[in-house]
Amino acid sequence: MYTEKVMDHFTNPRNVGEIENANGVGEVGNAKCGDIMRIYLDVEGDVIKDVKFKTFGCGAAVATSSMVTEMVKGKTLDEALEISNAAVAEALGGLPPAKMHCSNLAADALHAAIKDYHEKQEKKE
Amino acid sequence: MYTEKVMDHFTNPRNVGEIENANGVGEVGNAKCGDIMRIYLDVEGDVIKDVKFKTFGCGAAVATSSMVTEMVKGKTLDEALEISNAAVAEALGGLPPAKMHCSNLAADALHAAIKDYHEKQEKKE
Amino acid sequence: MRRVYLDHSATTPVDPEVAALMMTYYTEKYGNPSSVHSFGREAKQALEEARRQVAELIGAEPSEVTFTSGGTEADNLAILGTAEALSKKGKHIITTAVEHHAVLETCEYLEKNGFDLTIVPVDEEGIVSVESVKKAIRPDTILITMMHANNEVGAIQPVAEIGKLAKEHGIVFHVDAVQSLGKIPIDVKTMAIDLLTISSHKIYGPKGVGALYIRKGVRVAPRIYGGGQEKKRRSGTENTPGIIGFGKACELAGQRMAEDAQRLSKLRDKLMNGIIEKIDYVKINGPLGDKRLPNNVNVSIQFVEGESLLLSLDMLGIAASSGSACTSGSLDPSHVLLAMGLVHEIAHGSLRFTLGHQNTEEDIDYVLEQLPKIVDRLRMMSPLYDQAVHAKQAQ
Amino acid sequence: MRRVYLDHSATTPVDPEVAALMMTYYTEKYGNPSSVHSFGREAKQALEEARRQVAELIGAEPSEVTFTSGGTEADNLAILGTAEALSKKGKHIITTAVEHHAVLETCEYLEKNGFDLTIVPVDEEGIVSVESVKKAIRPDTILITMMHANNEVGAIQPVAEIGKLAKEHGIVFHVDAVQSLGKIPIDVKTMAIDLLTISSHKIYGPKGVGALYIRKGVRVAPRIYGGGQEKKRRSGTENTPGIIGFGKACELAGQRMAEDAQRLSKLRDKLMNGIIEKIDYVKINGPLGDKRLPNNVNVSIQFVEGESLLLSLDMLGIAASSGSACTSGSLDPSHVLLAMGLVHEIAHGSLRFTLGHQNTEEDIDYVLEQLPKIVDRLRMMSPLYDQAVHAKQAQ
Ligand SMILES: Cc1ncc(COP(=O)(O)O)c(C=O)c1O
Ligand SMILES: Cc1ncc(COP(=O)(O)O)c(C=O)c1O
Repeated sequence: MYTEKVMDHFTNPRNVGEIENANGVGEVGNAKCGDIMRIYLDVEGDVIKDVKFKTFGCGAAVATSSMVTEMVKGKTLDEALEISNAAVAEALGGLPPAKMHCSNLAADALHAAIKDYHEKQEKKE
Repeated sequence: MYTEKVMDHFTNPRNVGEIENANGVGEVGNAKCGDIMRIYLDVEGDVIKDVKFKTFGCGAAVATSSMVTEMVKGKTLDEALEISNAAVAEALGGLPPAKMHCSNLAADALHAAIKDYHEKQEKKE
Repeated sequence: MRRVYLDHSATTPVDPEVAALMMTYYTEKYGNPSSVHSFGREAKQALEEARRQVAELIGAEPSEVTFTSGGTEADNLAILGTAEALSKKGKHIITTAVEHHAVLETCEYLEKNGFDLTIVPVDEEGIVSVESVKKAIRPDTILITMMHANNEVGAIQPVAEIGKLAKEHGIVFHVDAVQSLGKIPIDVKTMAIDLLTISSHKIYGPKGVGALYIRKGVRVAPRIYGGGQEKKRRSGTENTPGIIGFGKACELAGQRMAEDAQRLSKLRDKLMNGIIEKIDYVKINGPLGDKRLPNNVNVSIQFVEGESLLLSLDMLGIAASSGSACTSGSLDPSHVLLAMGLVHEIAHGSLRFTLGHQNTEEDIDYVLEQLPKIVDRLRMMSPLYDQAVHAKQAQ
Repeated sequence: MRRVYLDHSATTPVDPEVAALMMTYYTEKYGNPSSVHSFGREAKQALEEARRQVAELIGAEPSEVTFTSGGTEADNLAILGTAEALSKKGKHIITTAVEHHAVLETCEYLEKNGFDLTIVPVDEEGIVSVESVKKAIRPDTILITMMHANNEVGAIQPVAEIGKLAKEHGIVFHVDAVQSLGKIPIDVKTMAIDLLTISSHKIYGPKGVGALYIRKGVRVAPRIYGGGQEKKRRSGTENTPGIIGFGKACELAGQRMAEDAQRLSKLRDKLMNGIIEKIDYVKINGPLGDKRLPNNVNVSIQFVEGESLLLSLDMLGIAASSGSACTSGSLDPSHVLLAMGLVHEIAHGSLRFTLGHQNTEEDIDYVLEQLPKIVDRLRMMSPLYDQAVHAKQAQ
């Protein structure tokens, strides 16, 4: 069903947890449909210094969350915005067709977190 | 499918053959439906002295033919007329349901032979 | 690694005795039972012996047993065959909200094709009330189709009472007994059942075999046409090795049922109680005690999702199943759990353990040792758990 | 006693290699392929490997293969599934006079339910002409359903030509290849076949398994509703051990086909020629040479009846079959022989020998030694033989 890479990220997820005083937080999904992903960002300047996640969901949901955090750490916000759900799935060696739609939302959560960061910055200004 | 008795009569049929100058011959069935039974009688006075048969047909057809000849040898014509197809089947320990109708005609052939005997006698008189 | 199979309601291993018997019919006694020769006759004889064994387990006559390719086909034959045979009499069918897809989808197909369907609800334990079935009956009702015991939560339905009701109203009564066969007693006569679906691979027989009991005199139109096997009710060369295996499995089930039920219900309760004790925020789904199949445990574990639980258990060698939508690739979780009133988020976190003949006390201990750790780990990852804990602390 | 099995078109023994593989999936790798855990995954993987093996033997893509419980169910799915999917487009179906009951009875069921049926005749060898199919085509024809090779007389039909015709007219083309699979090459692409029925138990695989090839893009409504297995085309827990056995049998068949065909056609011809030589008043039914399946012998032996022949052969350990009505409990003999123009009395006396992988030259010698004695004995009993001999002497 899942690739080895998915299973690796599910079993040993990278960057699980919260960032206290995160300056960007994004959440997508809802418990009703079985997936919630929340991503915390620590942005300095234009660069993602640290990133963590918490996810309620299936194997694919956990693995994509973990993968996206690995992909963006150290990247600029603009680079991060270019990461799509499909790219995350690809980085994992692919996902089962049924999972491509319902559980492959990690990039969306990332983008939501970046959006949240920008909004917070605007408010500060 | 068939009882041991049926198989015995099929394998070692009694009284196969013709009687030259038989004074009663009966035939039932036709090749189209897959069964023909012909019974030859040698009647002396009122008694069936000898009986033989020839049959084209399935296992049940051969076995019932053989059985009926055994049942009537030495019997009076009146006794022979009392033998039914069902009685022949019973004497064989039963027949498969599908065969009860289509191949269980030996008593009919016997009765036809007795009828033939009577007709021939009438003609003589 | 230890491998603990706790998914017997999905399928069971074939009993070694059954498998050995089948082998003979695959490689030596391989005749087609329709053949006249001795290869055919020996197959035919074994086929009829299997029919007798199956009939005996459900209190039927052998001639009332029609073999099919499984429970799903038998359900289809019962429902669509009755609909075709009786459509002139009426076009209303009654079923329940917790049926297997083999019944629900088939009823819904009929609904799309001019039949009326009433889906009777269940209570929070997953049990149908006789009263609600009674209320659903109309003058044009031709069929009540429902299960004996539920595959997800093990709820045992009051089929004998509903059978009586159906009989009084002259309505054909079909029971899907795929999950109850061999686990609790079934008697088609005293339960007033007209049609009964059973399946081999849930009782240590082979996959791809099942049967429909058709009470003498009840008309069911065939669904598969051809050589006229099974008294024209189901054409196709008979799967003799499979059927013979099913027959043997029924015989063994009859012998083992009482002892297995007693032993497994103890293990079941140990597992349920152990989970409640060791993990907080859990909910047992389905009834307790005698109203529940002796081998079924179903529990919702809040704040975590079913597939994650399954994968984590699987990595430790434990095979279970879940009512999560994510395990089936659909969007909604188990229609059974929803029909029992569970909210989506709780239904998503449900786990089913179904015990079998080979399970031991040690298997249960192993699960009770591993499951809490898994739940802890997943809850650590879950954004919902924080919220709940914070909310509680705030109280 | 020597046992010589010559009824391989009725069914075959399961190859020992196939049976051994199946055993593993009955008792060890018994998971339900829909399950998430490792038991389920290993079953799923083997299932998909089997799909690949089956597809390869017929030149299809794995995704175009839908597993069923056998040839009969696949025929039903093809015909009734097409009828349901396309009934708005038209209601005319074409078939032939020599089809298996699984096709004929199914077509006749549709005829009783508002469809038009044209049954195309065959010539005296049992072969359908492309011309007669062409003539039968109407603007509302939705389906041509016919066999690749005949189960009784081994006649091979011009399916590629008819496939071309069907394609030109935009008509779905269904081919029943139950008897040809593994005996002569099949390529669904070059033969322009849309739907192809195959069955496992005719090619040394297990009974109770078959498949329908459904060309990508061709619509077939399901006949069994439920859990949505087989991409919703055929619900029901997959018979994984059976399917895996079928896959392996296909692989073996592909490897052995050329050699077996060559060897068996020699044995076939030896048997046919031997019978003609040793017994008078006989008639070979069906075509000769390449237009005939390599393993089929069908002969009418005048003045004797088929079942008597079969029983007598059986007592000597020889298993064959016949087109006699008496072997089936019906009144009319084989519809295939009648369609070829045989009169009833000759059709009643027909015998079919179908050779298989394990048959040897010695088996054929044994039949050629015993059969003439049996015929002599039965003819001695037959009132028809006298007449014929007398009539001849009188000439
Ligand atoms: C209650 C119930 N009905 C029907 C079925 C279908 O039976 P089968 O798997 O034999 O097709 C199942 C099993 O999946 C079941 O649990
Ligand atoms: C030509 C043909 N079609 C269909 C079938 C039916 O296949 P099955 O025996 O797998 O149901 C058979 C075999 O009996 C056959 O010979």
